[in-house]
Amino acid sequence: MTNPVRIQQEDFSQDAEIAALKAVSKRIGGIATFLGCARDFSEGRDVSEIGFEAYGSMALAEMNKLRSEAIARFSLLEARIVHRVTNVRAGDNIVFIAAAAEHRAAAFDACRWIIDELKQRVPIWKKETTPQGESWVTQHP
Amino acid sequence: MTNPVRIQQEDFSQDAEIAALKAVSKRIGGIATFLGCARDFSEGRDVSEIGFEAYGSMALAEMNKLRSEAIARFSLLEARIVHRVTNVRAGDNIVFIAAAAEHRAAAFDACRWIIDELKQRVPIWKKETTPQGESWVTQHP
Amino acid sequence: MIRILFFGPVAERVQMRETQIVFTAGMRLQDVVASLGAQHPQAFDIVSFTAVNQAQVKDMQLPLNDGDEIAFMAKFSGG
Amino acid sequence: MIRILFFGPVAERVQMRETQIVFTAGMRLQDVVASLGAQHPQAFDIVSFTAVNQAQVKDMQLPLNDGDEIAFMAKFSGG
Repeated sequence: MTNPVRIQQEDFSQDAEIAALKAVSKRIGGIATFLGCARDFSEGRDVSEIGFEAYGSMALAEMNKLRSEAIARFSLLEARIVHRVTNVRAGDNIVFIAAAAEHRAAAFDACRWIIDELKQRVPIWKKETTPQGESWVTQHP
Repeated sequence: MTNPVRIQQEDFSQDAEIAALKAVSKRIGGIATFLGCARDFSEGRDVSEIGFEAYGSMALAEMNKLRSEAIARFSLLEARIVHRVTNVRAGDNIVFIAAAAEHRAAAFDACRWIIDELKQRVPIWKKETTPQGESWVTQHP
Repeated sequence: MIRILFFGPVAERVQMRETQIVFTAGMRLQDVVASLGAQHPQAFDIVSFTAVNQAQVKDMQLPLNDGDEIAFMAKFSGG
Repeated sequence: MIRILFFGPVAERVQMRETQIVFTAGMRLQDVVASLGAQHPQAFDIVSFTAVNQAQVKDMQLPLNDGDEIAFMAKFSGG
């Protein structure tokens, strides 16, 4: 069984993640997932490639904290968070979140909370390659 | 490519559904999914099996309407709805909803809306087998 | 002929899944409901939705046509 | 020694991913920020988060220890 929180180069399988999630409990009634994908278009520019860079040790620690907090906060039965750190093209998978609960409301609330928090708290940066060159996606402080 | 709205006996694959969803557009940034599973426990009783029955022609028409309404209402790029009608045991898949949008908020809102509406609008009934016998899950009007 | 369908909990109480009734000119939905409801009161206790030709109908005054398909349904519990 | 890490947009502006500075007794986080910030003002313009030993720190008065790992980071854009 793979670890429920991972940073990896390679792609992942929803079927494998869901199977691992379900193996934890027979009480699961609803699983909400979020799959973030690379788009070919961002803020008016064509994007041919997106590269990711992470502060690996801190990112993994923050993702593990996020999973534990989500499980406690939403009474989840299980949750998984996988983020790829590599170069991706349009349509490729970037991030996968899955939240399993007895009932669907908690699963949806938790899944949305995890991806919102991940974007705020996990040290990963994205660089887009466009016809105008490469640029880091970052706002000024 | 399978139809994006289906009622079927056999199980489905999330990977296959997501691949079919993504094939429609390179603009997809977020895909929210909901997977409903059979639980071994419902309202205080152990459940060994759940059987489903549908008014097939009407259920399929309502699910197609739901998909179209969701796409229009949340500006989705694509959506899929699959419901199994068969006998299932704890852990088995029952229903799968996927909503794909440019950004995650619309994908989450749409996915949740579709499953909420499906439960209200699609003529499918569920019968639970417990140690006390079989009983239809239905509220009085 | 009017085709009548029952599903799930309603079918269980009516003890059949399908029946037919003869169409007569001027027939309205309420005529079918009154006739079947009198024969199967326990089943009609849990009827929450009625569909004519796969579309939900709330107006019991709806005129019927020969060949219509009517379904009497309990609250849905899919998903 | 204090190990200093830069990532993504900050690394690009500093033009390095890692450096070291000599630890001196009584050293505080603000001493490191002042020293590196003066050398790389453009990079520190976009620094939004500082972590010491993989945990975010907001108090620049934090005393440092020999062997600490400090990261200066731009706003995150993962997910």
